[in-house]
Amino acid sequence: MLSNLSRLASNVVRSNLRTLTTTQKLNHDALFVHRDTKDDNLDVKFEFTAENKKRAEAIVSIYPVGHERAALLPLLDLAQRQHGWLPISAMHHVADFLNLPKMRVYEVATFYTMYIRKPIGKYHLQLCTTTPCWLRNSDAILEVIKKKCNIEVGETSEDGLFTLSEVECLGACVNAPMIQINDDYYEDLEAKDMEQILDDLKAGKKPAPGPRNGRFASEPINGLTSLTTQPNKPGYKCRPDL
Amino acid sequence: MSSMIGSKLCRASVQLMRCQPLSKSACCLSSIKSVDVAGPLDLKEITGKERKELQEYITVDQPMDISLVSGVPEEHIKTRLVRIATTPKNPMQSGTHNANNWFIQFDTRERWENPLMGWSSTGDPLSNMSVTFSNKEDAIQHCEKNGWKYFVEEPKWKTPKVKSYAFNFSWNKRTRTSTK
Amino acid sequence: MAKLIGLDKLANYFRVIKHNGGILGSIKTLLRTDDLKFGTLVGVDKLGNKYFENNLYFYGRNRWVVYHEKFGLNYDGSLVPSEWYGWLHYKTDYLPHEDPGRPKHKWMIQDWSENLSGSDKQYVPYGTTRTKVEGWTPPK
Amino acid sequence: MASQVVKSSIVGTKVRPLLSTTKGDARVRVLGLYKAWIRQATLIPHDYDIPKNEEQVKERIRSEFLKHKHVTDIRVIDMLVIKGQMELREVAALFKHKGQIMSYWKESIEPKPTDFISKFVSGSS
Amino acid sequence: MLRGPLTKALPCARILSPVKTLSTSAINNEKFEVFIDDKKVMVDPGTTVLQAAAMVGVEIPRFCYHERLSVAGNCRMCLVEVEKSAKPVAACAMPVMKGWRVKTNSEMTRRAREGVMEFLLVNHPLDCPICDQGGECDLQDQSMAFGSDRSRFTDIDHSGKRAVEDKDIGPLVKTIMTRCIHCTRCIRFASEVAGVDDLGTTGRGSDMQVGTYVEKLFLSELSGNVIDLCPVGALTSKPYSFTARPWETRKTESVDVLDAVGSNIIVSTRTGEVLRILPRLNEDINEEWLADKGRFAYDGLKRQRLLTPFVRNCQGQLIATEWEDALIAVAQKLQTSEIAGVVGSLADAESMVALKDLLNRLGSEDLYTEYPFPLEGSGTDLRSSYLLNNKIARVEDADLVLLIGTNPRFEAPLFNARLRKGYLTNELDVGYIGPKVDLRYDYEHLGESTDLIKQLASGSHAFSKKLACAKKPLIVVGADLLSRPDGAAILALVQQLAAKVTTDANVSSEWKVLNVLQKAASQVAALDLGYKPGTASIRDKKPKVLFLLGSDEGTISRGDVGQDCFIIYQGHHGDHGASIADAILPGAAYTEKQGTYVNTEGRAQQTLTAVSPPGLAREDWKIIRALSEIIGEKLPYDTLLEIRDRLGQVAPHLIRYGELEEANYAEQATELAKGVSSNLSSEPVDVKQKNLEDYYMTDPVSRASGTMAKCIQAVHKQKQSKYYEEAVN
Repeated sequence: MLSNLSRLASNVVRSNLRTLTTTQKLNHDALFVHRDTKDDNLDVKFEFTAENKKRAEAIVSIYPVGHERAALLPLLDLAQRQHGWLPISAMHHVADFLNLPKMRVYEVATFYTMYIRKPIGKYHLQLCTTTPCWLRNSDAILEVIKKKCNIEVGETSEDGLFTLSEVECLGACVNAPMIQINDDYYEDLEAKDMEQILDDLKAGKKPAPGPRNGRFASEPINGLTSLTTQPNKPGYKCRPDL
Repeated sequence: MSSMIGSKLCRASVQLMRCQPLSKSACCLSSIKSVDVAGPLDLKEITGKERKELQEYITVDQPMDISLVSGVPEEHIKTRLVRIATTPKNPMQSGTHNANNWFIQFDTRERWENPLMGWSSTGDPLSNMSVTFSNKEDAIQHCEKNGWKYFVEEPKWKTPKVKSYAFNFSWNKRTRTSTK
Repeated sequence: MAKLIGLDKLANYFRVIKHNGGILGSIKTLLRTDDLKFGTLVGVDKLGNKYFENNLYFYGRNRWVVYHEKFGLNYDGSLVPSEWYGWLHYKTDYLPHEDPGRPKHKWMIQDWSENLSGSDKQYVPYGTTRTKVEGWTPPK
Repeated sequence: MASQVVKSSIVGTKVRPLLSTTKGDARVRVLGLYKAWIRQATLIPHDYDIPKNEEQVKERIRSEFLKHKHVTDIRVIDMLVIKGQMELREVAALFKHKGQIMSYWKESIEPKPTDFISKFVSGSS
Repeated sequence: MLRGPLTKALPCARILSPVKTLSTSAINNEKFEVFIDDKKVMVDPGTTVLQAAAMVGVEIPRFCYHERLSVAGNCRMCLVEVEKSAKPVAACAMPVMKGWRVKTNSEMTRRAREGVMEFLLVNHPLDCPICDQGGECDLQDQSMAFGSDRSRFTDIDHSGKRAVEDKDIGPLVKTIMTRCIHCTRCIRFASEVAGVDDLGTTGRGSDMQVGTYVEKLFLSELSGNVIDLCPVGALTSKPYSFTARPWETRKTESVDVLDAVGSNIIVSTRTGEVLRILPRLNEDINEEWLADKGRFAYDGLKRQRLLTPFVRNCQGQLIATEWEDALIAVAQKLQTSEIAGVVGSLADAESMVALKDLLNRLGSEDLYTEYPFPLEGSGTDLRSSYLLNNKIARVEDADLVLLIGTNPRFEAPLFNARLRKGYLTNELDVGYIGPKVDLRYDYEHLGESTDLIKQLASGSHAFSKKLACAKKPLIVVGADLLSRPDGAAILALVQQLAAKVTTDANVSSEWKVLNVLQKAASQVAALDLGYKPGTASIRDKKPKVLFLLGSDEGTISRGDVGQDCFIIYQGHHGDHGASIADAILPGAAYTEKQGTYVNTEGRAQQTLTAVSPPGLAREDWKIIRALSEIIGEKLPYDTLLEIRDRLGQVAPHLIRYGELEEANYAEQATELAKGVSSNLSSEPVDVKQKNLEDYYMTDPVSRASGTMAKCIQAVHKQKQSKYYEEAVN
């Protein structure tokens, strides 16, 4: 009752006050200048492991001589996979590896959102909330994750396992709702599926990717609805002399 | 000089010619009215033939020099050096609308500063004169007519080289190693 | 009658001479002030200047100051202290001691200060320009 | 560098006359103006109350005319005659002040330095 | 693995195969016609729409396009309609095709421009009143000309205008990044012309910003040019910030004398004060660029100036005097023939010829320049041995350059920019003899030994082959190298080498292989006028009077001439020369006089008077002229024109301003050089300016400049930074 009253009062006040026209502060999820932090500074040493080095060299060798800089994207990805995310020292390492000016590497690394330039959990939960998934109740999945991992969107769980991002369409609308966890798609989710997946991941198991409702891919769940008959033989409805 | 200005001046000066020295009268203002009209060139006296002559051309066989009648002090005719040049493009802007006009500019004379307010002063009446010309020859002619010494600075322009967006992506040239 | 034949002018003449301390004194006053007047001494200020009034003279000349002798010929208008200024310039008809409008509080009263014009301490308007070119001073 | 005296290259052009079509014509005009000035000279010291006598005024008028004796261009002569006539009219009508008349003698104007050293020391170029 | 042929990556193959890349233009070089606004224009194949329009005087608006940078095509302001094309085309990037009809003022074009303008202004702050670019802002002008007359921008509640934090990129360039419209001109300049890949765009979409990403200063000897390039007020000049509006200033066209390139400049002045210096377009010298020293050292013109004459009194103290006293005091001492004159790096030709005439009349022939040059062989008699014979502009046509003992990046930054331009666009290769320095482009480092020149001259070095097969080879020798004691031997060797290369490579006679890069603006004019290079002989002669005309490099000291020598210093700054002088005559700096300077390629140019000399300072040649009159040896010139006539008598090319006087006696010089007997020393080839901090202070003006001091501090600060990196080389 009292709270209602106060809400009413504040509404009255608000509607009678001319709002100050201030420009709203825009907060982006990413910062496009580098700031030295505890985790991300030049003292963080990064170098390709021997194995990755071999990979990197193989990647570079794909590209024509004199055009090695084309390997920048795969190498940054390789570095990100090795380190989990992309610290500035990894960018520098890639720049030195390809003999590129460092600025050219920064440009690429900041341009693509899949290069993650701040620490991230082991599993990156990228939940699609674009229209088809949202219509298929992706909000429920979101709630599950929030509750289970005790995180909000953009946050990392305390155990460092999960980072939750809301993403736009990942192109699996036929299997909505879906989530991408690191490289794998988990599709046709229901709340309990999500719980299951999270439990498995916490336990260190790797749940099988793919649709969760028994489908193999994007076929209709109750059997084919079209193309149910055998295709016609060649010559169907053709002139007999052909 | 165009014929219009010429004839106007003619008319004006004819009237002036009528003004004769005053007689003993001390009251000058009233005497203006009673000026003796007999002058060397009275309008009425111009016969049709003279009138016609004034409409025609005469040939001036010496260099044209208007420095005596232009009103510029002698000091600023004999001692000044004029630079004839083209306006440079403003390096801060890419537009060239104001560039490439020929102009005359006088040598810089001393300027000084007002010690109280800091306003700058100059004793040079020609320092703020800016005259532009469509070509060099006009500017030179203007200076010669006014009796100013001058020198000409030719502009240093060249046609731009062929450039192409494709250079950014050329296969084996160094233009590729650019930001693009 | 006396007025009619101008005797009062003569009487005033003698009054003036008397007022200025005889013939010698009159010459001296004439030398200092280019003027000879007589009137009532209405007051003396803290610098020793004497203030006179004589309404016989027309308005504008009926109040005057005779500067103290110590100033000699070197007197100027700034020697009139602020309390006498008003009476002398007809801002008020009250003499300083009877003027109710005189400032009462100490902070309102500014002490007399000398006019420094013409001396080396005179006010000179300062330039607001900055020096644009800094000169080199030879090392010692 | 154009260090020599500038000679105009615009020579022998056909132009419109101002007042005179021949040199003789122009000469008549100049003499007419001169006469008019000399006649006016008797009045100038009196009209303007200047500390100059008639002879000095005449001398000044004479030197003003002689200053331009080298001019041969008919149109320039005509223009100078026109200007002289205007001046005369202004003088005669008392449109001028005493100071303007006296400025013909330039007595109060400090002459500018002419030799190199004094120009150098005074800082004028 | 190797998809492309290996030969493409090899540098040698690159040189040999330019035909392939130019094939499109090589096949049909015929001009064809296009129509711009129905005006016919004949163009070369490959000409862009924008260039074709410029030929008929139609100016297409642009932000990102710049003549001297690569085509980016990202601002879209230059969209124009082409007949029969459904969409407008970007004029800056699109080559015209035969018969095209371009409409630069059609409805579609105007709407396209208006749309682009509106989008640009959505995120551009309305701070023109406090913006330093105001009045010379491309965005301001073009929004007036092509923009809409009203704004539809109302979104102040939701996303608002973009705001970007400012960057600290050094003491010269001030950044207000919110104003940035992402034309990327600065990025392209840094990467292409300056060769510093420090600027770039980070982020994308409406979050994109231009910057360095990490905390780093944009330090380059050409950094000031990004201020000019920036079409908005995002990059402005820090020293000039909030001082003046462009319409208030008086602009004087002049020439920069702080290096020997002779860049053309515009001096902006107001109330007798130089407010800023901008480059002036000269295709033959500096294009549109200006090095930072020439651009920002102007505050040095206002500090440490000599404002009055000084004469040393009997207590040994310098006392400020009037001109009369100073001239008389100096004239009394000058009644002797044992006088020597030394001219410094900023002296103009007028004062040099006046000094020469004066000393000659007094019976002395001892006139020297500060920088030595070998006198053996042809010495300074033949101009070809001390000039950059091949012209600065033609450097970009070269295909192989051998730099010996010079660091053009700091000795002549704009010459180096030309080299880099050739390196980028003309596949120029560079060989280098000297200490390893960062030239901002790749070069083949041959070593530091002087022996290398010998090896090259004899053809025994591997690089000789390259030199021999080059079509347009150049050899550039630093003047510093030739000032060594064995300079004559080096010059002789280099002349031999150049002669050999000329014959081996079968170079046309117009192409001059041998080039000398001077450092001082006055040097060429001094040598042309017959001054002797170097001050060494003064030490032997011990003259009674020493006349220093602006010599401040400290090549001569009080100890060299003895205590009883009377030293006269004439110049504009209280620097080394003034500190040892017995009498000081204040002269004018290069912005304060109309003087003649000859640049390293032998091109005479003149500075114009922008401001009056401060205090009692006078133009230099006038001081000497006045002195001559007091002495009684009156020099026969009173005006500038008269002294220029005298200059013309001594060396006629000195008054042919803007023209290049070629030197054609290289062969004879080579012949004479064969008689040089001195030997090479084993001392390695060295350059004086190795790092960026050595660049900023090299002459009395820049040494007095606070801005230049800040630059040096910034370089030191940058070196402390973790993100500092040494050259890419």
